[in-house]
Amino acid sequence: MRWTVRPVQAADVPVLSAWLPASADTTLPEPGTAAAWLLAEGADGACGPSACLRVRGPIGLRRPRHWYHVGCVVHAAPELQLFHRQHTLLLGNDHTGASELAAGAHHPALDAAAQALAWRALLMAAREHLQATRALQGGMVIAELPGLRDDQGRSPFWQGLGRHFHAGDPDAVLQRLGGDGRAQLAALMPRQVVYASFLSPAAQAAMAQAAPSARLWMDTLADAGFRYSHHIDIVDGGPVFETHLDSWCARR
Amino acid sequence: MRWTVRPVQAADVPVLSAWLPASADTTLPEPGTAAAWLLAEGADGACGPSACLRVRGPIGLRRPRHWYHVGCVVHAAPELQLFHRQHTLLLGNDHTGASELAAGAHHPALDAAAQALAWRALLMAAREHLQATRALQGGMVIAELPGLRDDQGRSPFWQGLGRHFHAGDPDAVLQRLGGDGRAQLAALMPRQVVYASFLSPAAQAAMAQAAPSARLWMDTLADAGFRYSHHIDIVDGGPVFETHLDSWCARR
Amino acid sequence: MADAPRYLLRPAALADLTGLERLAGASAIGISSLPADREALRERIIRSQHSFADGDEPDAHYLFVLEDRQQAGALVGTAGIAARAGAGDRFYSYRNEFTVHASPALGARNRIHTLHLCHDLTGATVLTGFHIDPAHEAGPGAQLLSRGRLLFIASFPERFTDRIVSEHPGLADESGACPFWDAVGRRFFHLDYPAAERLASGQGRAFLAELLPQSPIYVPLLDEATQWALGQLHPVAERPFSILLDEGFDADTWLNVFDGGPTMEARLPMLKTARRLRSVGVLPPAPRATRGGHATHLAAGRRLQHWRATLLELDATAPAVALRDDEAALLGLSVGDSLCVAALDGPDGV
Amino acid sequence: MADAPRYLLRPAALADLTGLERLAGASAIGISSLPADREALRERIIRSQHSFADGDEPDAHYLFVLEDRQQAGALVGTAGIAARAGAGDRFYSYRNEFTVHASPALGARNRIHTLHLCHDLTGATVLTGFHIDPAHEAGPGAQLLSRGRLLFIASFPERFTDRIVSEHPGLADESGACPFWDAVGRRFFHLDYPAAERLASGQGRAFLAELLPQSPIYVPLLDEATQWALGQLHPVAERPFSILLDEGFDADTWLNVFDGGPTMEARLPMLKTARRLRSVGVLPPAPRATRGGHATHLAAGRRLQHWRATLLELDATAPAVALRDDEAALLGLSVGDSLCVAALDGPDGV
Repeated sequence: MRWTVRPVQAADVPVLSAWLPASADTTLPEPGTAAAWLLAEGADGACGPSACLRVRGPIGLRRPRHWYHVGCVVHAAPELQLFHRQHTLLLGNDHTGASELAAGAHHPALDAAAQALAWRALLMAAREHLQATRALQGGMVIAELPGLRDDQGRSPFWQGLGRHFHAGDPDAVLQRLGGDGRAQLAALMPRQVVYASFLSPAAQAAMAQAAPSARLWMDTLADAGFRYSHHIDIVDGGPVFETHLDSWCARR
Repeated sequence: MRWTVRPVQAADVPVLSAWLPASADTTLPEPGTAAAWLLAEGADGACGPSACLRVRGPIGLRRPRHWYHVGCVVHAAPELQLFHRQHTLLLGNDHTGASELAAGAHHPALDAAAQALAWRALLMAAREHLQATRALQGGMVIAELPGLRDDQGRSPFWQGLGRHFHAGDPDAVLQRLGGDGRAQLAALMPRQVVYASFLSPAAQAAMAQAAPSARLWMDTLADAGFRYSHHIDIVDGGPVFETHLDSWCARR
Repeated sequence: MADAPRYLLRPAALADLTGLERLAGASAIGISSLPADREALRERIIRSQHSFADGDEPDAHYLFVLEDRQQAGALVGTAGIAARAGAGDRFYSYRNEFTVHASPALGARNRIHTLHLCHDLTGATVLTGFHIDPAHEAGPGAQLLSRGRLLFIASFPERFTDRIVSEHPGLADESGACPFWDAVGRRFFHLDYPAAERLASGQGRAFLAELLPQSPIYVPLLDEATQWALGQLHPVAERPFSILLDEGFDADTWLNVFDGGPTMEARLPMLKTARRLRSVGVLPPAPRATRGGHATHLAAGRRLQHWRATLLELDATAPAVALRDDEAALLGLSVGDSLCVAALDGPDGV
Repeated sequence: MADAPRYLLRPAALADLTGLERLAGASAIGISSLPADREALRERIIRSQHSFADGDEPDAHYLFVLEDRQQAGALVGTAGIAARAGAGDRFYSYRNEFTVHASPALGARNRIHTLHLCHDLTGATVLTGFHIDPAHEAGPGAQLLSRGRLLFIASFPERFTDRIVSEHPGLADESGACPFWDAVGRRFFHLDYPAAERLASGQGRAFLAELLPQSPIYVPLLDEATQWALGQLHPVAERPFSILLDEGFDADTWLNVFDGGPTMEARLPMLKTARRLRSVGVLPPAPRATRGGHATHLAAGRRLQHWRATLLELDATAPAVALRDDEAALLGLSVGDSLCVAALDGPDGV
């Protein structure tokens, strides 16, 4: 199956809204800006709108964006034969100024093979857009992947960390406040380095793990040279992938 | 000019020692281990040993290695039209377990064009070694580049940060204690996040800047897909470049 | 017979507006200074009147004025008490902290000084805005103005906390430039110190402090002049500072986050005025000999309504005291009422 | 005539080795417990003798023993004083710290409790290793053993600091398992608590604490049982803890980094024994009536050589006191010497 990619238009929004999570941004980017909202549909009208992807210009410049940086600390005492590696989490705004590939979503009926091709087509189109607007974009491109959830839709990472600092439902906050909700949640989270070993085993295991539903998108990103940036989402612990825009554009 | 690359042998050490800094490690790696010490010399005996490069297997596992992670923090108050991005430094052991390309050095008479080719040949040979010993290596490969120095050989980064926490000469410490010297210096450095804006302008400017003498080696690494990892050396602020070993091996 | 009491400390009233305006205009720059504009002062007085009437508000703030009875009751000083630091929001300070970094192999042991942004003093009772006419600064009026607040707090402890703090202005020059602000706050705000002060009084201090770095400030990274300025007192505040030091306040632990001035702290029961506080009965007028056992005392009635404090020469141990009619009238007391008194020290106190 | 003094507190001597060994064997587990092995105890005694002879060593450690004179001078308790916490190295504690995290948009204000690894108490004087035979725990012997150290410190202030701290064991079960250690230290050491204690007594506590995380520990991330155990006292230490609480020690600020037990702190001049301390002259034997004005006092001579302390019934205000011959002999005093005394409280003290 072949795909064509074009900007989302006002008429597409009702269709797309049905696939997107309730908290997703459904405004159309203004033309000529760094932002774009791209839609893949079957070539020659083979099938209708099937997957979409948002491109955002430099992020976090008006409203700060937060991630945890996942670091490593070693406690060593050769006298004790002690050598202990620990992961640490530090809240910060490290990806500020990067461009972003965000909120990919697809038609629920799309099968895996078609999805993989659609993601690839969208990613190529996103790269073209970034290249065409290079002067407006950041040096890095990131993509946040949704984190693990359990059967009830709860995030083990949030259960192990965020919940101890905000008793409310983070998804409700994001739905109500959008991007600002994440910043408000960040204001309640630990400000100093947190040792991951203080988290529950389930939360530690969920760090930087993408949801199975995002696997195809993650593979597409990895094929294009995106790599885990050692940053994770503050709510569900999903990994942030990154690449250097210019290296990506230089790839055949 | 064409180069051949072979392991350093005992007979080469006196020649190489003349180019290497006094604190450099000149022991020969044991065969069959993750480590290697590679030497480039002119093919067909055109010229003698001209440049060398060390490969180290997973680092920091017996003696912790330290770097500063360079992060970003945003202080924003829309009510004040305040949006302020700052770099931060956090001491850690983030690259623990990576393999390392270390202590490249070349014959002082080698011209730039020949150097560039020699580095390229050494880097290809290092990749072959890493591939051949893949099971013994880490997932990432890093290369630390020497940082900026002034005319007197002093590091502006150390003058702006380290000096306030250890009055002695760090180069003398490294010369005396080798790799352990860096760990001893790390024990005296700030343990919490440091805002880079508290450093002198010269120190801030030197963060992640490689010495001009390392420019060709840095370009060679960048051509091979290595990128700045947002970590710097604790003494001279030189950048740490990194790549994923498997991605690198997959490149043509 | 002794002279009539010269100084009277009492709650501010709207009639004091002009006098307060004059004092505010003459007052030094500083984070705790009185607002110089008439409307803001009027609001302060009204808020104080509400606080006296109902001390339960989290932002209760009591404003006192000092009258000179020898100048027909002219206002010569003012000072306040905020019942809760931060008034229901966070109250930020820097805490001095010292950590040892050591490397045995290098023979190095360095004691590293850091400033740690903290909320330690949130909710404590704060002594605020001490201003006195320079002509009265060295005399007993300043003692009454400063320590009279401690007498008030100790008399109505249910309205305050056991922990008392007091901020004092840090170093700043005539133009309002402040070395500590320039070295710390300015890196995060790009505002000069007077502009930051205006912001703090408008938006609230917690709002501003929230934008300060959350990690400790490493003092060795500050320039020498700033290191020297840490915890240094602005010369204009020497008198109120030394009175509180004498009371038993500690000045070494906390700094003001904006100007680096010393923030003093104490437990009320440990303070001189609180320890010396006793209750005595009011007797009918009778001669009070001024012999050896007498000392200058802070004295005030025990009723919140019409609270008044002054300085009286009293016997240091007697369980009851004969007040002259003018003294009783000044304090609004009658025979049979009781009086809170606390002795000042001899030479310094009078 | 009153009975002869029952308890005597004095420096430990090598002849006490067997008695100390018996006390150490019976003592509770805890970071400050006495070593149970004879050689280590002998070293402690010798170090203490050096410290009494020359108090300038950074690791000066004074070891005292309590004799029951009614049991022919049997050893029934021991306690010590370390002149400088950390003995020249860092002394680590966790400080309780509270920070407010707020989001106005979410209507959230959370007071977050963190434990902050610090060197705050480095160099302070430490009350160490209090152990008493359970049969004597409730009586005046425990008072003499605990407060006698404060009398000693107050008598020889040049050997100590103004700041006094005292560590008390945290919760641990019979097998030595410690919930705080399991939740914190164990994550970094992979050792059980008794093994960590052995290491700490061998390698030094600073060595071990150096391996603890440098960033604050967020208490909300600890399991509930551990949160509850923070700063909780091991039941065996209730008596020495409550004596020091009564003295005026604060127990809310610092925790032991290994077992989470409360580390108490105070300024010497604020403590009951130091405030009540006075010097009285020794008079020749004469009847001492036990009338209303009398109270039980800690009493000791003023000379470091042959320092002895006991409990005496004395007049609470008299400038001099008639000692019986047996009392004078017990304390090693003669007529004309002076005596440091400090009153205990009535019912609790006797």
